[in-house]
Formats: sequence, C-alpha cells, structure tokens
Amino acid sequence: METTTVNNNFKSEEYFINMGPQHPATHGVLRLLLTIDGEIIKKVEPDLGYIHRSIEKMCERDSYQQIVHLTDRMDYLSSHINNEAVCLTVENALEIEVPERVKVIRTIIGELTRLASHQLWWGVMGMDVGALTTYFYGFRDRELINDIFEETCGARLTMNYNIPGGLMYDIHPNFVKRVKDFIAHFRTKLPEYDRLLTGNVIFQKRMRGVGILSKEDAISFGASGPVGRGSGFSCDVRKHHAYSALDKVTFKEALRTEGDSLARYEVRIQEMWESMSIIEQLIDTIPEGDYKVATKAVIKLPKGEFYQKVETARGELGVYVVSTGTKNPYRLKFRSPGFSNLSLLNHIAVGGKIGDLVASMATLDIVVPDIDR
Amino acid sequence: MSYFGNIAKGIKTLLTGMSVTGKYFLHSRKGAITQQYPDNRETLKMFDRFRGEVVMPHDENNEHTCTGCQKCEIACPNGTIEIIWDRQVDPETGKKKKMIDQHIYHLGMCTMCGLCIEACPTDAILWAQNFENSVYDRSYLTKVLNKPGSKVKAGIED
Amino acid sequence: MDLMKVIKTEFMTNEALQNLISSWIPELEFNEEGSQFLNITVQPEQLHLLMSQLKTNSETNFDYLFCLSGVDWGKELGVVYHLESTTHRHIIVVKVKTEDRENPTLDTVSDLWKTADFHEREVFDFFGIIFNNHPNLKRLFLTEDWDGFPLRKDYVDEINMVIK
Amino acid sequence: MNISLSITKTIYELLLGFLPEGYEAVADIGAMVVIALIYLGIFAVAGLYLVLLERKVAAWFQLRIGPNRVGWWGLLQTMADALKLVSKELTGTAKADKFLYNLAPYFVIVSALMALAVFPFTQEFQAFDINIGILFLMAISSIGVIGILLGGWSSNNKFALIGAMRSGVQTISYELSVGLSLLTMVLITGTLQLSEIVEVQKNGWLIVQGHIPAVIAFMIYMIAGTAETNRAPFDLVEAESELGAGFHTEYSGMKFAYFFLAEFINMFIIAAIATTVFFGAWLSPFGITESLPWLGAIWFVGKTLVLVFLMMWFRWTFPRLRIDQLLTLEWKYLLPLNLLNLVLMALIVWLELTIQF
Repeated sequence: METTTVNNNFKSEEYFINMGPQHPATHGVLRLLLTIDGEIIKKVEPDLGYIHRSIEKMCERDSYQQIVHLTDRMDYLSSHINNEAVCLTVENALEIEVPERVKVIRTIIGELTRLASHQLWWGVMGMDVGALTTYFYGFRDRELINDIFEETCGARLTMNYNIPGGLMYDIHPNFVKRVKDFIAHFRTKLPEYDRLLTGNVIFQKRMRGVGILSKEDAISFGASGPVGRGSGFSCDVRKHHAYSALDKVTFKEALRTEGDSLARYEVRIQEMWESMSIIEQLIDTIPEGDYKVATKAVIKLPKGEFYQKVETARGELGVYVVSTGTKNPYRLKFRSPGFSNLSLLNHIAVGGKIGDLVASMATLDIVVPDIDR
Repeated sequence: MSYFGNIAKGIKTLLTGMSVTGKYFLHSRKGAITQQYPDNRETLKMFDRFRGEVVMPHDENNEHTCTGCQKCEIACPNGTIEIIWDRQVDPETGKKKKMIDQHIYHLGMCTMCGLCIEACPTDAILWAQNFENSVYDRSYLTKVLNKPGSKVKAGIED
Repeated sequence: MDLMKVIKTEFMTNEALQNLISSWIPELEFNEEGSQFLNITVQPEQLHLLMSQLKTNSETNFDYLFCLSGVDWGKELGVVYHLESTTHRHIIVVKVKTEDRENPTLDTVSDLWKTADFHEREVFDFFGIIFNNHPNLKRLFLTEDWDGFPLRKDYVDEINMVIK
Repeated sequence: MNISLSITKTIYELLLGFLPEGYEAVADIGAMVVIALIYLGIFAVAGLYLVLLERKVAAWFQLRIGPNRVGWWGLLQTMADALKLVSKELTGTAKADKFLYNLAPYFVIVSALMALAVFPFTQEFQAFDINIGILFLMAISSIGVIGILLGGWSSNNKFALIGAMRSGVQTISYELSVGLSLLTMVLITGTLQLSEIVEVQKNGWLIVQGHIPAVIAFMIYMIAGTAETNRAPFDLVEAESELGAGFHTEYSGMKFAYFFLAEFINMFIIAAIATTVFFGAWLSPFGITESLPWLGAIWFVGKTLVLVFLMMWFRWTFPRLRIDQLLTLEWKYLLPLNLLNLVLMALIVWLELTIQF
C-alpha cells in the first residue's frame, strides 16, 4: 500500500487518533494509539493497564483455594477453564489423582464454556463488522449455556466451580438433560450462523485477506488458540498436552493455513462443532463416583516449580507456580493468551484501513481483563 | 462471465442472510427472548444453587448453628466475613465456650465464590437466592447475619 | 490434513537435551529437581548466545516462547523462559538471574521471539529489569511516573496493598 | 397540466376570502407558509414514528420486543425521546468552529424537509409540482451531505472528521447511481415532472412497463439510495464500531436530534422517490380504488413503508462495507451496470417493447 505522491500539495500527513479506552470496538478498557494516514493505519500501539488488578501479586498472599476464584476474573468468558488450570497445577503438585467423574465433568463444562465464549465472540464479531443482529442470536444461544451453569455451579459467569481436588458440588440432576437439549438446539442454530454471516458476500470481502499472520510470525508472537490455528500453527493444548478427560475423546484440531481474519473466524466456527462433538462423546458416560477428593484445609505445595497449560477459548493459558513449601505461592505467573495475541495486533493491522483494524481485532477475540491481569 | 457470476452469487448470499432474519421477523411474536424483568417477578425463580447472598438460617427458637469457629472468615479471599466473638459460659454445661456476638457479612465486598459455605463445618451459613441487592447507601450492604438475641443450637460443636 | 504431517516427532529427552546443550556452553547448570521440565540456569552474559542457539539449532528448534516470567528470588532478580519446540514438541526452561537489584540488566530476546517484546515490557514494568537492545522498553501497564516495581518482594504500598 | 396544484390553490382561495382586495401576494405567501407548516407538522411526527418503526422492526428481527413502556405498545416512546432531547443541554467542543458547527444540523434537516414538497401523495395533495421534479429531488438530496461535512469538520474531532470525509466520498459516488437509475426510468416517461410520471403510470407501473431493465434500475436505485442515506450496510459515516458515532460525535440535544430525524426523513424520501418512479405513486394496483382518490395517500404511504421496511431489513442483516469496497461497488459494479442498463432501456423504449396495459 505504498502511496507515492508526486505533487507536494497532496502530500498526506500522519496523525494520531486515540481509540479507546472507551470505544465500542475495543471491548473493554483497552486504549489503542493509532497513527493514521488518511484511512490507512501506520502504527498501532496498545496502552494497557486500565483495569490491571495485579492478580499475580494478590495470589502471593492468598491460599491456593482462594487463588482459584481470582482466575474467574481474568478471562471471564472462559472462567471454568481458568479455574481448572489452577486446580490442575495444585493437583499435579500434590500428586492428587482426581476421580474420573471429576475429569469428565470438568471437560464437559470446559467445552460448554468454550462454546459460550465463541457464541459471544460470534455475536460481537458480527457487531464489529456492522451486522448488529448477530449479537442477539449469539446471546440467545449463550443464555442456554449460562442457564446450565447457573443451575449446576450457582453462577453464570464467574463460576468458581472447581476446587483443588475436584468440584465444589456434584452436577445438578438436570444437568445431563439440559446439556443434551442444548446440543440438539445448537446443532440446528449453528448452520444459521453460517447462513447469516459466514456466507455473506460483504462479510467475506471484509474478512478475506485482512490481517494476515504467517505461521512463522504466529509462532514467534506466541499466538495461541484460534489465532495461532488460523495461521496453521498447531497449538491446541488439548491435543498436545491433553488434560482432564480430553485424552479419551476424539476431535479434530481446527486448522487453517490462510492466516487471515476469515481463517480465524472459520477456526472458531469449526471449534464450536468440535466442542459439541466432545460433549456428546462424554455426556452419556459420566462415570459414577465422588465429585472431589478430600484435601487438607491448608494446602501447602512442595518446594519446586510447577507449570500447567490449558486451552481456554482464547488460547493457551499457562500457570507457572514457584513454591517454597508454604501455603502461599512464592510467585505465580499467568501466561494469558490474550496478552500474546494482542502483541501481534500492530503486526497484522499496519497497512490496513480502520475497518480492517476493527475486523482483525474482533478475530483476535480480546478480553481485556485477560490482558490486564 | 465471472463478473456477472460474482454479482449473482453475491446477491444470492445476501438473500440467504435476509431469509434468516426474515424468518425470525415472522416468528417474532412468540420467539422473543426478552425477559421483562420487573414485570415477571412472580414467575422469575432462581435456581436453587444460585449464589445471591450469604445468609444464616435460624430456626423457630431463634437458634442458628454457628459456633464461631471462624473457618469462613479464614476461607474468604476478600475479608468479606468478620466474626466478633467472645468466650461465654455455656448455661447448660457450665463450661466456657466460644460464642459469636456478631457474624458480619460485607455484601459489597463479596465475590460470590462460595468458599465460606464450603468451609463451614456446621452448615451455619447458606446461599440465598435473592438477587435484588441494590441499595441506596453502601453501608446497607454490611449485614449482621445472626439475628439479635439468637444463640447457637444446643449440641453443635465444631 | 497435510499440516499434521509436517510435525516431526524427533522428540528429545531431557537427558539428550542436556548433553547437547552442555556441549555448546559448558558453564550451564542443569536441574530437574522440583520441576517437570529440564531447567537450565545461565549467566546473564551468555543468555543471548544460548537462546539464539536454542532457537536456531535444528535439533532443538525451540521456536515457541510460551511463557516469560520475571521472578524475584529474594536476593536476586531473574527471568524464567519457558520454551517449546513446535516441531519436536519438547519443552525446556531457561533461568537467568542477576544479583544487581539497583540496576538489573539482561539481554533482550525480543529479536528472537517477537512475543518477548510485550512480555519483557511487562517484566520491566513489574520487576524493573532492564533489557538491553529492547526496541521499545517502557512501562506497559503502569503509568510512566509510577514509583517502584510492584511485583518485587520488597515493594511496599501501605495504602493500596491489603496484606492478610 | 396543473391538476395537482389544487391543495395550494384551495388554501390560497381560502386565504383570499379573508383578505381585502389587492392582497393576492399576501395570500400567495400565506398559502405557502400554511403548507410549509402543515408539512413540517406532519413530517416531524412521521419522522418520529419512523424512528419508532425502525426500533420495533429491529427488535423483531433480533428476537426482542422493542419499546413497549411509554404509551400503549410503546407508541409514545419517540415522542418522549424527542422531549428529552429538546430539554437537554447543548454541549460542544471548545475549539469547534461555532458558526459552522451550529449551522450544520439545519443544513441537513432543511434539505431533507425541502425534498418532501414535490411528492404527489395523491392527485391533489402535492405542494409544489415543478416540471423538473426529479432533478430537484436529486439536487436537494445532495445538499444534505454538505451539512454532514460541515458538522464533521467543524466539531474539531478526528473521529467526526473521518466520518465526514467518508460521507463526502460516499455521497459523491452514489449520487451518480441514483441519478442514472432514475434517468433510466425517465426514458420511459419522457418527463421529469412527478405528476406526469404518475400520469404515465396509469398504463401500468413503470417497474412493470420497463420490466427487466426497470427491475435492475430499481435494485441499483435501492442500493445507491441506501448508501445516500448513510444507512447500514453503508453506514461508514457513523460506523459505530469504528468511529464511535462518526460525524455527529460531538452533537448533543436537539442538534443531534436534527441529524437523527433527517436520517429517517431521508430514508422516507428515498423510498418515496422509488414509489413515485417505480411503483406508481398513489395509483392503486389494477386501479381498484380509482373511484376514491383520497385513498391514494394510503397507497402512497403503504408502498413507501414497504420500501422503508426493505431498507430496515438490509440494515439489520448485513455487515458494513469497508470504504474501499464501498467505492469498488459503485465504480466497478453499479456504474457500469447502470450505463449498460440505460442503453438497454433506450433500446426497449425505441423498439416499443415496454409492457402497456
């Protein structure tokens, strides 16, 4: 997009524009400093920290049970998977073997969380490119999942259902039926998503070839989740480092090689199909048994370092715990997917238009509390 | 003639999209998912596990089961619960026993994580399904969970 | 999908990795105690050399820096790099420590992994570790005039920090 | 042929009856003022109800209920909104060009209202029947963009400026398609006067008379017309997710309401032009209600509302185009097709292949 100007009278001038912290497209309090030449973006500089709560520092004073609920408030759209990451770290460190039932339930709810997150993303994605109705269709289906969560976990968003050693309580008796009803419902609604938005010629034009991220760059930028997989980077933690009951199910890792916004979009749509298939494989065979194993009231991790990665709806969440053998972690670092994914925004947005920036940012699926932990 | 082919294909995809919204438009009468909240208060029932606020159930003799063990206070990540207690002579056994004076619950600081209720050995505190917690002053959010004059149920030990 | 075929399974065990890496730079400390990965402790001067070797060597090929964390070890400040190879799927942890708490300086790896750009800014923000040759080293989350580095163990803020 | 001046004439004669001899000029001006006031009253309210309709239709597309609190079925909702906007404080940026900043909303609303004058709602109910009706409409509808440009530029906000510049680019481009697609139909009618265009359609609506090229012209007209009114999928001027609110970011209170109302009146105008030119204005299908001339207004408004609904349907279904795609659509697709269509229509008229009843 090189614009060479012969006549100096028409020489364009770069200017700054402040996108956010209050802006409809930044989905939260993210501030982007844009350097623009007309409509063409020359530089994007994210300015973070508007809602940084220093969760990592708070973790250093909290017990391991209490840390779990803080992770709800990082990436609130995949709160259950965040909880699971911390619980798995603690369980692995203590070498607790949780019952099969817990593993299966965790996986089912984790996949439901992923579905709910992608549904919300789809709705917001449509809204970012100007199709306002998608928002409501996405939310309609997400409400059903939230109802399942509310019935079993007691909360719709920040569930805190996992505890180190298992689950806070057993699943609700209605859980299995509700999940099955939901899957049956959503199998009819997901094709509608495609008909309304994916196939739309305007949408295709807006997304195809926009915000291209090559595979090498995706790896180098530490992109994970659908962002990495849209570029052909096979980074599904569920495949490569299976946890909970994910080693018992078969599913296809959604991969695209194009690396543009449309590829990232399609990866998420395919992931919704795969998540539904994972749930269907597990929902009928939830093993009987306890929903938790007893842990000590005060959990002390052995001296050492522990790392656990899980696949949230946004990508790879890593929990790095340095323990000195006390009841609090010495240092706890969350490697959040959104942080790495945001760092590549400048790379993919430069040279595009303002509309392209909004579209590619929507496909990065940024949740700001995940970045500002 | 891919030029005209593209136009035809494009128009077809646009019409497909319009058929989706059009279908919902025609079924809008019964398909609406709006909950008209203050109007549907009678029928709106929360799930029984819904975490609205922490309450302490009292029985008909104004007795609760809180022994003042403070496990909930320790479990709480945010300092939501404060228990003011002292040792009093139990009138039945004659021994000195830990008794709560006030079980203070700061709803404004609560994140509804549920750790206190998990931690409680005597099930003295429970979740209530009330979700209409808005008040005009922040100080109303600080609640004393044990009722005035209440005492611990006989035979409850931690 | 033919993408799956690209992934070679030349997985190297921790032992093999240790033998290979110690042949490059002899003064490295290897440690597997208390961690599920192989830990390498490297001197700050050799950090960049080791990292570029780890990335470019075709046998190790650690091209995916998935976690970069600053740690305050009490006496020293340090950075922990978690590396994974997307082709061989082995994982390694590299640690680097510096005892200079006043003016801790390490080499940047952002020229090797672009993700380190943001992660190193985060570490600079919270631990005050200065990365040489970093393209844009300035505060990321906190304001420019923030006093101190909050994730250090000796950081005190009596107003905002609630200590239990 | 001056059949449709009778509403003006009626009022003029009424006024003349009150006034002494020799005051014809006063009566003339008085009649104009009265008609202007009537139109202003009708269309201010109609605009508000269009807003309500839009909100209701949007709600139905989106599985919602829509406004239903103020008045029965929410019918007074937009009235209440308008009252609120009237009572709001007018804020603005400190460094705005005050004169142009205040002028811009009036530009937009006045040009929108002016266009209403020429529509033949029924045979009699037409305020101003000039012989260059269509030309007048096209001219007036492109004045509105000056208001948008002024508003965006003078409010000293970068988002508003980007919005305004987009608006300029967009309107200049799509003006062509609107003009050419109407010109295609003028080939059949042979006149620019709206009343005569209606007269011609007594032999069948123009979309039937002109069949294939007329349908193509209608589709192009609808696309370009939607773009003219800056509505989704061409709402780059406002582009909520990109520019916040676009050109009217810095406007508040009644000044914002003028922009808002003008958008809806413009939508009505675009649909009304289509009704007049393609769908026989106040003529009923197959002449079923020709014996009751006053029913024409209902037919006119009914047809217009169907087209307005179509535009709403577009808005609530399609994603927004990007600015370069917007121009690609116009210059690479609509314009060549339009020119081709014009030739086709000329051929059809020349060979007398039009369908006449």
